[in-house]
Amino acid sequence: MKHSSAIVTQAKPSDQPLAYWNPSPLTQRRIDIFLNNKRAKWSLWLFALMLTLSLCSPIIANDKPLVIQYKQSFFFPVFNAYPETTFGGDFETTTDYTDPYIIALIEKNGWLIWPLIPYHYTTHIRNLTSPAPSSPSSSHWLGTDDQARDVLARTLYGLRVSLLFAIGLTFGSSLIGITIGAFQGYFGGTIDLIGQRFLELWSGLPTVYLLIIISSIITPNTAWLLFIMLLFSWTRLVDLVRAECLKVRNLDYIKAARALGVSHIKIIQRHLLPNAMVATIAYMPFILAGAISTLTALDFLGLGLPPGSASLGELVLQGKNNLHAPWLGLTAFVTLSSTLTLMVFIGEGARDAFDPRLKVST
Amino acid sequence: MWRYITIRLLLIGPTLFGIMLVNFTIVQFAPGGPVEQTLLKLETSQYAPTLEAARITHQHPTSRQHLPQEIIAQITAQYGFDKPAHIRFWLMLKNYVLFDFGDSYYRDASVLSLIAEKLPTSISLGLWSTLLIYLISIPLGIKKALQHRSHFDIWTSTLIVVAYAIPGFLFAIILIVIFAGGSYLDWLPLRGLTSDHFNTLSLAGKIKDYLWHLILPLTAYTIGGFATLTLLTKNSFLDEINKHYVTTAIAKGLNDKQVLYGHVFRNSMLIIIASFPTAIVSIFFTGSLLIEVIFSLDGIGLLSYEAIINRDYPIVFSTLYIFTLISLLLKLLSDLIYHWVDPRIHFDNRK
Amino acid sequence: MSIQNLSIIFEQGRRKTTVVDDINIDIFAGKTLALVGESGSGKSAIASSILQLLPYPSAYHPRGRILFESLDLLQLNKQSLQAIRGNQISMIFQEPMSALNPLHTIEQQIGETLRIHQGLNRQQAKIKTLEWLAKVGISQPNRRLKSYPYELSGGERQRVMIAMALANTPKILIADEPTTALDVTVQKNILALIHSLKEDLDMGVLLISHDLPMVKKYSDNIAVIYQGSIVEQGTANDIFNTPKHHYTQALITAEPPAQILQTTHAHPLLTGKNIQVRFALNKPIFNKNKRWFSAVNNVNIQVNKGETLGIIGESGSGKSTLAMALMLLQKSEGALFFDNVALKKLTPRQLRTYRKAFQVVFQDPFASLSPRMSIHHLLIEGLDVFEKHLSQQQKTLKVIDALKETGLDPSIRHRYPHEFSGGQRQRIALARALILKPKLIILDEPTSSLDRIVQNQIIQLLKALQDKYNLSYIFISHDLKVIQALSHYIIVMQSGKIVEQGHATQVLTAPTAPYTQTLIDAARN
Amino acid sequence: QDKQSSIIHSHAITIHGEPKYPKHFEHFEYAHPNAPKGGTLRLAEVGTFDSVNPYAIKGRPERHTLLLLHGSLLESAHDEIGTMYGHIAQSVEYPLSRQWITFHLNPKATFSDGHPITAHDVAFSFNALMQNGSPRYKLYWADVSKVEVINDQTITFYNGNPDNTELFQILGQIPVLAEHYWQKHDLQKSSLDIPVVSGPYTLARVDAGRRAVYTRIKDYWAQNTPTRKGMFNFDVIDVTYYKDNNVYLEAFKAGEFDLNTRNTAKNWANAYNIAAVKAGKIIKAEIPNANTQGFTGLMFNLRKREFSSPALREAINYAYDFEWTNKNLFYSSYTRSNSYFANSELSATGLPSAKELTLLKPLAQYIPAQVFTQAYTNPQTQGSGNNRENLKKAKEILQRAGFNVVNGKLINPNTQKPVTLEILQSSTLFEGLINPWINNLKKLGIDATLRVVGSAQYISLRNNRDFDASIISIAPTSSPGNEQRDYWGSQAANLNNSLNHMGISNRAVDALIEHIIDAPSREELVIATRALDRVLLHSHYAVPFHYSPISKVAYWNKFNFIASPKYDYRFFYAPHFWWYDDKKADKLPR
Ligand SMILES: Nc1ncnc2c1ncn2[C@@H]1O[C@H](COP(=O)(O)OP(=O)(O)OP(=O)(O)O)[C@@H](O)[C@H]1O
Ligand SMILES: Nc1ncnc2c1ncn2[C@@H]1O[C@H](COP(=O)(O)OP(=O)(O)OP(=O)(O)O)[C@@H](O)[C@H]1O
Ligand SMILES: [Mg+2]
Ligand SMILES: [Mg+2]
Repeated sequence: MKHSSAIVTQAKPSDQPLAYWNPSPLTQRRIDIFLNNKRAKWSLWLFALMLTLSLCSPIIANDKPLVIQYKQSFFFPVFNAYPETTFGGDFETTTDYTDPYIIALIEKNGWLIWPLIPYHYTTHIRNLTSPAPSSPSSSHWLGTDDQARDVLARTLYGLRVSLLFAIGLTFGSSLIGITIGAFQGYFGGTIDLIGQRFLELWSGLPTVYLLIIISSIITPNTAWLLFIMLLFSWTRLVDLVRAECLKVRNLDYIKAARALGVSHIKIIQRHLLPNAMVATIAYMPFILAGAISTLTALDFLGLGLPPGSASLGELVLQGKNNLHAPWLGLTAFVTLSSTLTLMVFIGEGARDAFDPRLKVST
Repeated sequence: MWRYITIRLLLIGPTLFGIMLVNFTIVQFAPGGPVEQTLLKLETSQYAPTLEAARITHQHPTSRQHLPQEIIAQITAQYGFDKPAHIRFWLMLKNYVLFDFGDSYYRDASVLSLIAEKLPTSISLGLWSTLLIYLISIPLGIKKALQHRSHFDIWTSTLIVVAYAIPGFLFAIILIVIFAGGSYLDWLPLRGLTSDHFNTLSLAGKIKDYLWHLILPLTAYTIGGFATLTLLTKNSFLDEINKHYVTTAIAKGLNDKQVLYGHVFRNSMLIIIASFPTAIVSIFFTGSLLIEVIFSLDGIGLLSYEAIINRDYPIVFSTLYIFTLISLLLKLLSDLIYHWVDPRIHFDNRK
Repeated sequence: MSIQNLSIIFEQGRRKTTVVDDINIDIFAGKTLALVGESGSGKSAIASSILQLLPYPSAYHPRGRILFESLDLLQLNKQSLQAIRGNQISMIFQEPMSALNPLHTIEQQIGETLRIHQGLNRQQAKIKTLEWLAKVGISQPNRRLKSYPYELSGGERQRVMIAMALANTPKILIADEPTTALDVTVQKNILALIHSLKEDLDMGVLLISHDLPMVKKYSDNIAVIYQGSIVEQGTANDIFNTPKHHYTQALITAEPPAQILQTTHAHPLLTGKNIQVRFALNKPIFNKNKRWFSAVNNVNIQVNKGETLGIIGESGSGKSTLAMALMLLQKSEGALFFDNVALKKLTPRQLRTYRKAFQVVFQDPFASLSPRMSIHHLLIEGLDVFEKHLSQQQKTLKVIDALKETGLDPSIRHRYPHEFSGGQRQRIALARALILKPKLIILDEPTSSLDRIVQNQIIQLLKALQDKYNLSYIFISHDLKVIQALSHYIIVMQSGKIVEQGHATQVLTAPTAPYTQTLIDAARN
Repeated sequence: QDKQSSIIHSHAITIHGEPKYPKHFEHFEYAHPNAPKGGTLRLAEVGTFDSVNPYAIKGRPERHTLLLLHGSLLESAHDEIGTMYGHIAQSVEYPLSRQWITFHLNPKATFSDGHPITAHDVAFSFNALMQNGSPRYKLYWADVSKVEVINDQTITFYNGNPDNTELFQILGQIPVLAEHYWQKHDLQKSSLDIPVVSGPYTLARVDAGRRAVYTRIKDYWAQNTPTRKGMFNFDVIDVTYYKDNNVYLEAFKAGEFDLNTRNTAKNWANAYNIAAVKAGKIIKAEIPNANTQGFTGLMFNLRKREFSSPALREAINYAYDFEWTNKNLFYSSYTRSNSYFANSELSATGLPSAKELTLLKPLAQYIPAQVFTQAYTNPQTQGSGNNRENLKKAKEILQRAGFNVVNGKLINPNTQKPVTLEILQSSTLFEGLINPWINNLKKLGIDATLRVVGSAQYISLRNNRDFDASIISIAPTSSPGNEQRDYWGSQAANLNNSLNHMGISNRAVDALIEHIIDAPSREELVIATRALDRVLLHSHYAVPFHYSPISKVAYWNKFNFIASPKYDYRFFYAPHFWWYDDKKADKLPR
């Protein structure tokens, strides 16, 4: 036997279970491929940055100061509500820090630190120089919308809602869609026959009416909308995954896996689904974008988020209603398209990383 | 296969029935039916003739009073809502099976004639855009797969994705403002699919006029449509392109085109076929509400949107019935195409 | 053609492997150059690089030239290459099973080369195709025209591949293990065909093979490759008579142990009664009265505990189909008993627990390995199912052991299947079956792509396991020597039927059926 | 008694007083008697149409059908209130008791196909509309007890309810249908057939949903009658439909049509910075009008206990910063309504006059005391967005009424629960106005939200009185009458589909409404209406919004007109009295 024991010992170290995460060489290879793709890498970082920024929007854009020092004590209005009377104002209700009167009161006896963008997405700017929507300026980098609110703050918050909604919807619906598609495609026969009919029935459901009915019972919020949309959006991937599985299930390596006694679930998981990745990864960013525009469409029907909420879709609508204020539509478009482009590039990187036969010189 | 087709055809009935039943049931719970819609219409009198007159002869009292109960009852009866739901459902189903779809609630025109009236617009948009999208996306996707991660690949990806992100209706309006409005260039028509003097034109003139009108709506309608299909094509080609049989094909001395379209295409097409029935149905059915609204087109998209919003149930249910039927058949067809494209595919139980 | 200073490097992620290092060989018109050497030594890689078929840019040539009619193929542009490929130089791939386009019919695949290079129309191409199918010995060529590759047996596919390569009567033929899936008689015919073409048309042949007697008989020159370098080159006679390099010497002397095994009359392990497999013949969807083709026809079969049942027979006689039926991977009629359990009566779940006890090695190892899983994952999968109690580390050690046993370097186990040579894949498939220590293994041509040295090593391994664990094998092979070395009992198949069966000694030394006789005669010469 | 039965024979009917134009007047003042006929007026609408039968309940009729195609017995003038002049009926006869009315038709009157218009046609029209027309007609003419055709030119309607002082006017509005045509066609059906008509135009072309072209009837019988002289001057009126407001505006700017009456404050300020306007090719006209504005405001559902407190409602008004909103969102183009009958003599100003007091005094116990002591004004701010002073006032009002803030929430003393206010809307139209208001309400401790639902659901919620508050408009009327019962009357409060959405149930209001209905003269009517206005305002039933006192009209400069009628009711109707000016038109492109 040619292979010396040296090779074996050489192979050993990577097999030692280590305390910290030690990716298998295959995973390592995938990560390498991904990171070697500069575009994918940068897209991932940028996307992560975007996500973090939008998740932190309450401390980046808020109409409440981060810290107040007033009469020797500290206050954190972003996290706590203080009645105006705390600072010598008139009302026992939560302080409105946009009121110059209050600011003057506080500054007389202390100081305050504002977030980078001193507006919340609901803040109505009082001292506009021209009627809303007013154009971008040094105090409103992206201008204001047609209700005199800061577009940058709204974009940030809108991005948060849109991204969370979209990511939730994308992963949720992909998970369900892929599972169901894979089961139908793999098992075929009655499961496929019945499953497909069920799918037809399901996609025939009157989504709009259901939404109308539900929104007449409850006031929809993001979680609700996410749940409801999840009910209907998973069907998109089923047919693609099913087709792929119908094809792959006849191949020899599936037979081989069955000969090994691997359970159906595992076969689907390990042998079938990686092939369905093609469809999924190509579609993911668009399901995501679709989710964002679904939000818009719902707003359009009056079934979306409660009025006043910030979302990219709402910004697009405003853009349409205020053609003379191109910064509205443009902001929404730039945000949306850059998110999407990032997602597509990340997706391509991921696809490459999982492609066993990638032909790219690095 | 025969057996399978027969079963599938037989199952269309129950499926259709199920869909109709579920829809009918759900719609019963929707707040505000046609009766309320009619009351609303009478009340706001947006179209009520007398108020319209009163607007001119404004000085006069309009005698705006609430509607008495008898009139409401009469309206209720007019829509058949005095009958219990299950009877209405049976009546509906009985007629639908015979392809008798009745009249719209709000207009004295049969549902079929309404659909026929709107269909040309939808087909115009749907057909051309689908053709355009498929004819551009598939070759583009293939080319991108071949040149994976080249500069060409990167900038086309960016381009189609950015195009996808453009909100269609906003884009449509911007197109109109720039190319058809009074502010900048007034080059293209901003409404309809034909000119008013269309009928007087020669055939060539008609075609030209039609295409002339089609430019803007089609641009707005298709702009976002390339991304998914292109990337799907690209990815499925990337998956196939390195397989062993492709090497064999290359070894035979085929050129790139022959390899790609002759060999890889068929193998990677499955996933594209899978998305085809939806695409075809959307040619006729989905349309695009907002594009239709903006270019003042009367298509199926607008028809069904308005039907849903106004609770014009005959239209809602007949379009549902017709298009479900069509899409069920198309789905069967696409399953058969799977088998035709890849004879290894069958729909039996796992062996 | 002259290959000069050629090196080939493969890249996976960060790692670079030099697979072929600075080799020089020449192929002359009208002569056959045989390239022999260890499995995994880079033979196929050299062959592929001639037509620029390696997975560039993950593979590249740091240096070297391949001169063909004074053109350097490595520098040629695409168009010129396309004109040469398949026309002046054509290639028979090592793994015919997966080298054919799965969705094109045989007619399309062969016809295509004819159409593009000879400008034939469809009808002419069809006639030519039929001609070639007959020449490579495919029975009922008319019926096969419309068949898809998956409907053909391994040997049939290989012959289609050969027909495809020869159809344009190229100036140079690269034949990478062209006869591995063929029975001895067919093999002979094919080689004779190539030989006559070589003579008639002055064709140069690069023959890659492990079958040394064949090489001896059909080649003019021989190059021996070992670990990516040519260690010895010369005329066939020189090499066989006076091998210089120690590897050549080892290779030439290696022969499967020629012993005859005695049956022990042990208890039956697997019994198949009246097994029958039919395939629907007419494909068109809308044709009601189906015609059937019986691939396996009323076969009765029995394997005893601790014994090997060898199956030999004509290519296309239904051996693989029978194997699939025995594994319950192919719908069949008839009854199957394993350890007295009626397998067909089991529920799928029960059946799954039995799977550990009988394993299979597919004839086409490439297709049987999931392309997106690493070898490590593929091998460990069976352990995940049946050896749940083992820790991840223990499983890994088992994987490493199995790879070592089959002569593979365990450090390569994180590669994907397509990054191996044909012989390596065969051994991976084998390792996957062995790792579970089943009671019965069905081996469908498990050693066809292996050089004699490795082959022997595998045979020894199988025997050792049989002795140690009382394993049973069903061993399908065209290589009578290997069969002889392993089998206690042999059945001979032709056209889906068993034409002869009996103890190995009896069948091999005193065959009664005429088919067996011709087969054994052919093997002797 | 004698006076009651004496019969009036006149060329006009008024509700109160004398008609402005004498018996043989030549033409209306706003019409130019020698206006040249000819030219095309291109109009446009946003929306769609699928019918040219405006009488049926089904279908969406083309918006101009009724105006251009139908002739009525009497015709209103646009510069006075409540007066109608003889048109198809050249004169009327009725007793002062208003028990019946006889119309004498003009013998020259004909339909578009030349058939004379007879009393039989009128009777047919009445009956057909009552039976098969939109249910509105039934309500309209419900009080007619009998119709009698006296001869071809004479028809009498009997009034079954002499209290209904408006009936004659409404009867004058009967669109006259051609019996010979409609006997063959179904009045109940929406249709695109070109009908035989009694108006000045006929349809030349109908493209459902896209375009309707009207052409002037060349030998129109009423060409020179006083009610038509100098009017309806365009040969062709071409109406195009768009489906989107933006596109409509672009089309106007591109010269696709001539007259744009759909201008929002925003567009008015921003959309017309184009060459055509600067060059004077497009005229931007701001035309003041004297129409009563209807009432728009945030109406509370008084049936809910939470909102039964006037103090709370007043405080909510104090939290509304109209001045800021107007300046920052509405381009300062609106005027705040300080009345339910704003922009007219019907609105209450200052303290009540002596005559009003005679009506109000007896009802004093049902009336807020401020009615007698204060003139009503809405709270005002500097428009800086800081309405701290108003909010402090609101707080004071609330405290006086027993409301207290506990844990940052305003507690209602009646229910002991925090005050919440859900504003129900069917569109986001007023969102910009509501959101800052909600923010202000927070400072008072009121948890207000905006809820937008689809229109169908909106109607059912509102009609089931399942809402806190909603922004609702009440149609304007210059001559209030019995409809006021439906708006504010206590009987209507209990009816689900009445227009008394707020559920006002107040004896004083009821009594004042009766005064309005019974008012013998315009003067009395005005007094009673003002008194009602005061009571409604001071009860703080609703928070009044705003109105625009001008019509914003943009048109391509190729038309002439002498004056706009005083009472234009937001609806600027060029076909009536504009005419085409060839010379101006030549200067325009195309
Ligand atoms: N795509 C690849 N990436 C990395 N290594 C590869 C790749 N393809 C082949 N190899 C390695 O290159 C070496 C030579 O492979 P090659 O297929 O040429 O062997 P071979 O001589 O034909 O062997 P066999 O007789 O088993 O077919 C092998 O060790 C194999 O593992
Ligand atoms: N799916 C199928 N449809 C139709 N015919 C098939 C199918 N699979 C195999 N066959 C036919 O069945 C016969 C037996 O095939 P099988 O693969 O069992 O042969 P084999 O004995 O293994 O041959 P080889 O030695 O060449 O591998 C062949 O003639 C083949 O063409
Ligand atoms: Mg090889
Ligand atoms: Mg075989």
